[in-house]
Amino acid sequence: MSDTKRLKEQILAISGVNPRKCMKCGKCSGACPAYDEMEYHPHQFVAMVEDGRIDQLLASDSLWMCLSCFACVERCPRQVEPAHLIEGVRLALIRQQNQNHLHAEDIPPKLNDALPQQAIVSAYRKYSK
Amino acid sequence: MQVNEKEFKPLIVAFCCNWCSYAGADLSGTNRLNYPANVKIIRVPCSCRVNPMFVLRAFQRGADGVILCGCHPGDCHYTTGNYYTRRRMTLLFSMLDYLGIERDRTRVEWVSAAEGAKFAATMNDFVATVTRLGENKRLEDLRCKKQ
Amino acid sequence: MTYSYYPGCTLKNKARELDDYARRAAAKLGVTMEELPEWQCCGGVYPIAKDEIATKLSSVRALMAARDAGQDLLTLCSACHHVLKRVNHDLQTDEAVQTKVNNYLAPEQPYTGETKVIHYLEMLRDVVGFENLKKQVVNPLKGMKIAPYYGCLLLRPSAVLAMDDPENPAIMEDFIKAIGATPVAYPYRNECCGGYVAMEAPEYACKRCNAINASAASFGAEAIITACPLCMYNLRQNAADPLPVYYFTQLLARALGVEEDEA
Amino acid sequence: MQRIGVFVCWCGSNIAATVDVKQVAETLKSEPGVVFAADYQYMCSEAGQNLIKDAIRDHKLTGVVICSCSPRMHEATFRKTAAAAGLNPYMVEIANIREQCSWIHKDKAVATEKAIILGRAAIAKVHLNAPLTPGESPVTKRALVIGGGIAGIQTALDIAEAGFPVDIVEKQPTIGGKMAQLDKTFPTLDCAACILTPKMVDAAQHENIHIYAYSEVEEVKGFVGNFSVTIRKKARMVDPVKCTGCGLCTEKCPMKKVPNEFNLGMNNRSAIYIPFAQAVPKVATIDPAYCIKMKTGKCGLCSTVCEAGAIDYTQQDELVEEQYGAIVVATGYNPIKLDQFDEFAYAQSPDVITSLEFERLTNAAGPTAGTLLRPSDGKHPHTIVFVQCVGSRCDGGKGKSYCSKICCMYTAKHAMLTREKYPDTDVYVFYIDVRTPGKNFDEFYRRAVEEYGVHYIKGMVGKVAPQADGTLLVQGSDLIENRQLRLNADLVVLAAAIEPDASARPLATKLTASMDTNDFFTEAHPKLRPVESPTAGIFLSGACQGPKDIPETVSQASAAAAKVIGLLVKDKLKGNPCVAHSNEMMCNGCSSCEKVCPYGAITYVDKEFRMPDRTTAIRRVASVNPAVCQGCGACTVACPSGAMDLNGFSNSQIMAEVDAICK
Repeated sequence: MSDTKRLKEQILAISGVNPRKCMKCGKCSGACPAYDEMEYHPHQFVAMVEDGRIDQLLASDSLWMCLSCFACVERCPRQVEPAHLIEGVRLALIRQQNQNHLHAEDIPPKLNDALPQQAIVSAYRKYSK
Repeated sequence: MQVNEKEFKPLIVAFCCNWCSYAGADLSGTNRLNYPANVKIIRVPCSCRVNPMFVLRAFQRGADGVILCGCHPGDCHYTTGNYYTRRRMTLLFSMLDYLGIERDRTRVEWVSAAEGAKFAATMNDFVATVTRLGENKRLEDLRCKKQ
Repeated sequence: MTYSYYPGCTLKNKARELDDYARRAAAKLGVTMEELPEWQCCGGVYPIAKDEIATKLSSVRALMAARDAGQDLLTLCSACHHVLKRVNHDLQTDEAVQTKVNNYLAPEQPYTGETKVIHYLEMLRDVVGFENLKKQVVNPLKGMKIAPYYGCLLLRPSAVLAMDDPENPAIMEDFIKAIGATPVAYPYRNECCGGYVAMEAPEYACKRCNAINASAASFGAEAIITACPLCMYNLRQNAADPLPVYYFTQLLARALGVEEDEA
Repeated sequence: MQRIGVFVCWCGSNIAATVDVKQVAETLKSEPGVVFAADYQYMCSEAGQNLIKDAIRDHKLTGVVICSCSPRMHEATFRKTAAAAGLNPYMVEIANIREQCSWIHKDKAVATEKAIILGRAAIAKVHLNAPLTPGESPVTKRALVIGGGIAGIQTALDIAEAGFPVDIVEKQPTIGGKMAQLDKTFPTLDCAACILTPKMVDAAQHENIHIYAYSEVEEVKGFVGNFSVTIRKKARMVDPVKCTGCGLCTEKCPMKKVPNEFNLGMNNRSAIYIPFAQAVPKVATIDPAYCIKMKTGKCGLCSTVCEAGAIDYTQQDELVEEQYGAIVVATGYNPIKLDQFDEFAYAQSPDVITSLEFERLTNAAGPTAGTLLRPSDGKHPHTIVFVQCVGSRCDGGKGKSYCSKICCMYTAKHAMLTREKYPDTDVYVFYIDVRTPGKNFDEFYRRAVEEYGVHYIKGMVGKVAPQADGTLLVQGSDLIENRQLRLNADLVVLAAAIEPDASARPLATKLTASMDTNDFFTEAHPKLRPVESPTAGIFLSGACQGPKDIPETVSQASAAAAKVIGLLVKDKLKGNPCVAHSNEMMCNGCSSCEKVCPYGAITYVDKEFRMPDRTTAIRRVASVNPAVCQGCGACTVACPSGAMDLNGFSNSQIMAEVDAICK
């Protein structure tokens, strides 16, 4: 099996998403609050994973822009759950060696007095393994 | 005789009512939805036509599982037939259970004429369940057994 | 009514008032909150990956403790509620998760999602009742125009969270009415505040919060209420010209006349 | 011993590709009683049927087994073939080796083995078949049409024109249905009222048509040719004979704050009302939920002003029973409720409306007298966004999995008409796919784009956010431009999915007509019998069978009428001979069978029997009326003494099949 194929299967297994259910209506990207921050938008994640163009996604900052707010999951008419797929791509990267997006040593300078613990915990959970 | 689970292919007799389930079975064929060949369908006008005798006969002659399919409750072509089926079979199956024919070897399922996918899924599931149980020997009439 | 209560990390620290007011209001309403003896952090975000088990265990421990106490599990922080409710749902519906979790924790009695997870707002609506709450209000917040802010975690995915209509919720609005104030309808009440990007990319969170804050203000809101410490932080720190933001429990305590009890 | 012929069909490659038909024929030839076996490419073709006929004659066959497609497909064909060769048609059995064998299995060896077993089961059954002769029953030469929309009206008119009496049962106070609410119709843009209302009048005036308006079907008994239907005429509190439809009562009624359902609640009507000016019958109806007199006993103003003396506050629902030979279902559709889709803010802003509401807003008889005005402030909207597929093509529980079919075209119509009447308006249509398969349909859509400048945007709207300034911020995907589009609109129109009317499900139960999982009525065959229900004597007209536009609805309505006429011209119907019968020698008169019979086909008679000791005795025994029995077989299982059996599906026949399968 090629690396791309293996990666794709890994992402589909982690996320539990079947991208073939997508009917390419774009409602996810129409709903997405992070749209402007992204190079690749939710509907493109679905199409590109199905297409095997995963390297482009892994190299893009778009990965870190999804807020996991589940607006796309809620509104998708085909129950594709794009946010789950994006998380799958993220994890496919983070779980590789030395691919943590956030490192423990990066955190202290980002802190301020008002920042709730929750922000640190969840950012660390989202960006690192 | 040791039954090898991988090779064992249970014999399933399926009674299907003419109006809903038989049509559902036809639809799963039209849609090319696969289910194992060891399912053999007998057409009856209504699920309530199935006499407990037929079920017993099937087990006696070596069937490993028997399934009845009818219209959904409330949708019976003959208005009330499937309600009789439900009650009769509940009774029969618990008696069979008492005789040692496991509950999972018998089933009543409602499949409408539009549910080709459900028919195939039901048969796949039922065959898998009966396969796990292995060969049925409880009621088998050894005189009927192939030598 | 007695609940097992899961406060979560932030409520013991930066969001102490969310917790404080909730406890005092509950006491006034005759609801007992028994904090779970040994709770652990829920992780802040729900582990979406199908194969993640370890990250769900702390939630399961809390859920199991409530089950063993024979109580429903009360939550307050939106994030904790989201995580606990979804992990519980996994335990109810996903056989693979069930098996793995129970193999790992090996409890005396396997856990399969028996605990009911209930948010403080749901408790007010479904157990206390907003009509009843209204009767117990001593300081109605008359004339105060409040914008409810739900954020994303309380409502979505609605199939699991099942708190309210995910696109047109009413629970906070009804709460605001019950404490005598006027709810302000605005379209961004269920839009994300930016959540955990607050630390990594505050300028990005700013955009989200500005949109929310400006929308609420344009409809005449004088204040925003939330149930989430992170939303609170974002809306206060990352919005230009921010409206005052309160935890809903603070206004509840104020209306019930227990806000100033403790100095 | 029977002399059985076995005929194995290839069905082109449908069967032959996965079943070794030669081997099946060869193997079955050695079964006991089989004297002839053959295979042929298309058994149902004329040549195939001749093969069967010749074999019956040449080999003196007494039974025939056809291994082919489903008996639901060609059982009737092959029975006719047998009859033509002088064999009783009920000596034919089908082994279903296509739908239930070749189409579901891939392995040729497996499929061939199964085909042989299915063939054996059919042979085993035929051994025990007996010639049957169907009884005859008379046909009541009158039809019932349920639903008085364009489908029901067209069906009724066609049947009436052929000379048969028809009754229309309509639950609303007037016939006309959804089409009466529409403004213009695509793709010709002729006015709906102009083409519908003459038909409504034709129906009302036709000597063969009787309209039961404001009525519902209560109970259905009987069977094809002989239905007995109870109709509930709901109390209007107005005598329809006396009422002249002058409308004075509706003007004088002091209760004027009743949401007007004809205008979808966008304006109010009075408690006594006539739905619209062209209503048929044009008779007032009192709405008891709002009528002051009905609620408090005081008022009675309508009664005072009615010169015809038609008002009767004591009127009660009335039940009438009528006999019919055929029933046509024409219950139509409704747009779905949009509770599950409030990302489009339908519940949050009055300026987010459905397409049907838009239809009323542009209709000269609507709440704004045909001027397009925003519901919130009565101002002219300058930017209008149409959203397609709201609830259609939606997986999971929220919406409908199917395409609602009519939305693409009516949205193009709305967009075009808006641009024509208000050229200063910007019109945007968010679409997933534009589906225009119909005569002149795509041309129509292209005109909307090319001539009228409607902006079509490929993508779906994700959120509609009502703004403080009264506009609606529409945020959606523009997939072609790969951007997220944000538009400030004054009006948003949602193309809500359509679903069968809620009355269809309980009606299907009363008719024992089957429905699909979406509550659309199922047709007897999706291609070849599209206007008949699988239940004999029940016919389908219009959107109750699936989403349809007006031209399709009218075609299907006329097709259903043709089928009904074909039935009603017959004087007698051949019944189903596969009915129950009781062996009087075994019957002990216990009444078990009588109790389970859903048709009341079983009665008890006292009969004189010669006993073994040569005395005679009177015994009470069951007797089946073959004209009433439908052949379900419930009685055969209920019978404790085994006296009751079913022709064509006898105990011994089914057991023989079981034995053959389990061999």
